[in-house]
Amino acid sequence: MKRMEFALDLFTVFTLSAGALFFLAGTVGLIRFPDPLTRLHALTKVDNVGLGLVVVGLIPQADGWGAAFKLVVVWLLVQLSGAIVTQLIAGAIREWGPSA
Amino acid sequence: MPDATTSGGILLVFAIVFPVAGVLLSLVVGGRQVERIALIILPCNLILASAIFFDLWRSGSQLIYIVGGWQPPLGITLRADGLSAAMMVTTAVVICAVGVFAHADFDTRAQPFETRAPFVFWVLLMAIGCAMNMIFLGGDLFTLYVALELLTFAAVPLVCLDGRAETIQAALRYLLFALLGSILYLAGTALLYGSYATLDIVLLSQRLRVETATLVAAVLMTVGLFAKTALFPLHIWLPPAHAGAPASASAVLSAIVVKGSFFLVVRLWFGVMPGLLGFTGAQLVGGLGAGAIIFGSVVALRQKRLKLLIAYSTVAQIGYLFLMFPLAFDSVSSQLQSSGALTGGMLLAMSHATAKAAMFMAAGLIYAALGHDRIAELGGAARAIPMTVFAFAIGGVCLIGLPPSGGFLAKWLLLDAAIATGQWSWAMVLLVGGLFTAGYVFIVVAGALGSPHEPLKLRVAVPKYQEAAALTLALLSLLLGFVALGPIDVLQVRPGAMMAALR
Amino acid sequence: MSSWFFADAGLVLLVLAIGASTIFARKAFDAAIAFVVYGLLLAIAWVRLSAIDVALTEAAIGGGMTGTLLLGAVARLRSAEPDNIRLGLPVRLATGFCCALVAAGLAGTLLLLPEAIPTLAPAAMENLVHTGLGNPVAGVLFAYRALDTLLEKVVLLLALLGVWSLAPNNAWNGIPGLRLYERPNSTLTFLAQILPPVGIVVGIYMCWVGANAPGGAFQGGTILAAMWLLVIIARLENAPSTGQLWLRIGLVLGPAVFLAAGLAGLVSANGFLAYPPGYAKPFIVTIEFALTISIAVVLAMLAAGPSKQVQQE
Amino acid sequence: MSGANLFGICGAALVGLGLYGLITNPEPLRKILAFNLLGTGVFLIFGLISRRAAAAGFPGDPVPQAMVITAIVVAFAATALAVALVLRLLEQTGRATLGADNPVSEIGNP
Repeated sequence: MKRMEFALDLFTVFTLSAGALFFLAGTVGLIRFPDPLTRLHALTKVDNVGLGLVVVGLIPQADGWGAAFKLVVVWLLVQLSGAIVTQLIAGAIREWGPSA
Repeated sequence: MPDATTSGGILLVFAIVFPVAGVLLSLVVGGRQVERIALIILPCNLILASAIFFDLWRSGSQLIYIVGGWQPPLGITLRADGLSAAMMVTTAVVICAVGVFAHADFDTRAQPFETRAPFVFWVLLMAIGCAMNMIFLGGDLFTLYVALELLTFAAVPLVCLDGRAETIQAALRYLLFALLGSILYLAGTALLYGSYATLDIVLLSQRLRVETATLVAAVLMTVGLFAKTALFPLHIWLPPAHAGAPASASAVLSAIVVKGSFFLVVRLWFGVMPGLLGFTGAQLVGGLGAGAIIFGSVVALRQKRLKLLIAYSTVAQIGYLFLMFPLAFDSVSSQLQSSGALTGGMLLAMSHATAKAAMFMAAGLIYAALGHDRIAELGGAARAIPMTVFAFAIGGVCLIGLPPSGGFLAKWLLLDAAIATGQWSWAMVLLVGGLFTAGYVFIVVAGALGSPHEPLKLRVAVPKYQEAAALTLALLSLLLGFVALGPIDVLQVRPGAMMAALR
Repeated sequence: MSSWFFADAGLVLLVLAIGASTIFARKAFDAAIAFVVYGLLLAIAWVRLSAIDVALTEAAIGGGMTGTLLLGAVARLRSAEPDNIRLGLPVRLATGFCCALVAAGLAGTLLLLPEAIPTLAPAAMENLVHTGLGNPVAGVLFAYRALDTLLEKVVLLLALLGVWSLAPNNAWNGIPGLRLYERPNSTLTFLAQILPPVGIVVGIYMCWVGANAPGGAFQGGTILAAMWLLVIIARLENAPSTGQLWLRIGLVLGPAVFLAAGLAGLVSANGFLAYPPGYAKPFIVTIEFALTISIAVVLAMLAAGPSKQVQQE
Repeated sequence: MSGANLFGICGAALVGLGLYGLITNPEPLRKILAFNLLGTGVFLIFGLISRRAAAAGFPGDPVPQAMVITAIVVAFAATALAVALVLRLLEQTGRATLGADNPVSEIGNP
């Protein structure tokens, strides 16, 4: 039993670190990429994966199935809003140009 | 011994529930009925206030209501002492008179559908009644914060009810000052809670220690309340806001609303921390008051428009209210004494409320009748609308402080305190301020008594009931001096526990 | 000093930096964006202060709703003539010095608070059994200090009335002028079709768990308001005209139920805003549900602004 | 120094920042932003005070927390009203400024 817990903890540490790395990469992309569209690309692609890893890593630590379910819902909602907001921003850029 | 709900305590609950119910009902029932609802709620409010007043007078002890049965410090207590009862009655009277006066401008049944300004006006008038009752009765500093915000949100839209750009600017400026004031007040309550784990006024007064956090809290709260009361030099929002509003709204704003935050200053310093202000602090507050009197009066004398003159007069009269701080300071116990000076100050607040409301109403009528309010062209007004000009003059008499007005009695009490404590300089300020007031009232009244350059033609006939409302308030302020013969002792009814803490 | 201390210090520095940028940013738009970020960071700060209820409220209302409001205003203010009155450098320096003094004084005062820590936490926890609630914050809001909460609802209504009062005379009881897109935007329409069912469930859940866990009427109501605004902005539904009876009833429902329950206490319990022994929880949950609806309506209408056009009959 | 104290100091600093912005920034909308910053600073002071109860073995004092929730809602209402005023001013005058410090002489009567 102890072993199992240790393995799960290790798994969490690994996935959280990986997730954090993705977030870092996304942030760097947001700052360093040249134009709004590529920045958006970096931000959303990397954040979705990053948050996904964080959520997956936290599920073993969650307090029962309910909490795990909520974590997944959080991830799905962020995916949805990220996708939509990216679309909207990109649409605005196409309509009014990057400076708007 | 913890406080318990007293027999008349339920009246305090009704004084808050009634106007809240009126506001809620008005929103649902709709605009055309709102005036009727207000004309039921406002007199009920007056009856309740009078009932509380007479209960206090008869029993000589305060009314208490423990809300929800939760004793402070966890729960909230409503308390009515002499100060709150007297202020409640004054407020209720003025609001009722404004209710009568406002029918001409805000008749909700004039149109077959709900109209903007009347609907908003009547709901906000009830809300102001509610907020003021809460401020007078609230026994907990955070409840008082919510009450202050209630008052702000009820008052600001009244400023720009007619929707002109200047008034919207004035309202925005007023709102920003009021918000700054309440957030500073809130910061003070945070520090007090952190030091004593209670915000109940009586419990605080018993637990209070002189230490840094308490002093900082007191300063923050006081500065915040000064901004809301428009005490010099934080007065710049007041003249445009009060002068630009419709006459009925100006009357409420100038007579009632500024008294809300003023009352909290009094509660704070006389009720919660009478020993904290110290000699220098009291002199400083008095100095700001004196500054307000001089500045407000001088600027009022230079105004060309009647409503602006009255608004600047409010700035000056607010200054008077703060003169009671140095005069109530007892150098032996180094505490603020709740004695003659406090009674005088509160009486001044009450007579200013009635007189100023009457003067703004009269100014509104003059404007409606003549089509302008340029002071230089008021000639003939006294002949054309004598009752209106008479009401204005009586209000002025009260502001100047001639006998037998409430202003006279109040200034007498303040002068008495100044002589008793040997503070002659404040007596000088009182007298010089009175001369200034006489000056600007005289300019207006003399102008109105003069003969017109060309025959005066009234644009509209002034309704009798409006003149009656203004005149009633003016006469009340005149007769307020006679309270010396009777119920003035009520002002001395204090929470028992607080008195014990003072000794 | 634990590692948490350094994490907190980092968070505080970030909050201060973003906060400063809302003040010093050149463009109002940047400042408003910074403010939204600031609100979210602040929510994390509240979690670190073990105040989950406040964190939720701050994220939903402080960051989200206020941010939306300010961003919307900034977008419309772009057409405004720039304002060139700037205070001179000496004045700004002097003001900055005074403000720094105030901040330093306040910080010093906080550090010098008495060692003995007075608190009402034990009393609040002990009495919680009488309310049947599990969340002490809900206990404070709806039992011990219910009067504050009731009055604060009236404050919200008055603010809405104030906003409405800024409508032109002929547009009274018209439709709020919330109009971000000239024509329906397919992406947004998609979101407005799929998100609200989820949001409504989450909002009601928030309100429901509020009795025993962090959450409650404010947080739930804000989510519902956001869903409604989304539907309006995506132009799936028009904003309602402000004179509609169902809207007005929705506005006052919460405060009215609260007031009625308070008055019922005069008869069925030992006073105004007291709940009958043993029945406190059903009373409070009923009040919370009614309040959630009213808060949702008020917040959405506050964000939608005064009415702009007269309703077509 | 505990972590809670850090947030208290942060609150005090935010009060200073907000005050500065409120006084020096001429644009009303920026003043409203500054007021919100000032408000959150004061709320954080409540947070510190609530958190101090941790010494007595509680996660936090719920009373200041409830007060902050009430105050956040009130601050939002204030922001909404202020923003509505600014936008109305913009509609009427094409600009959103508070004008000179003493615009009273132009104020007429309704």
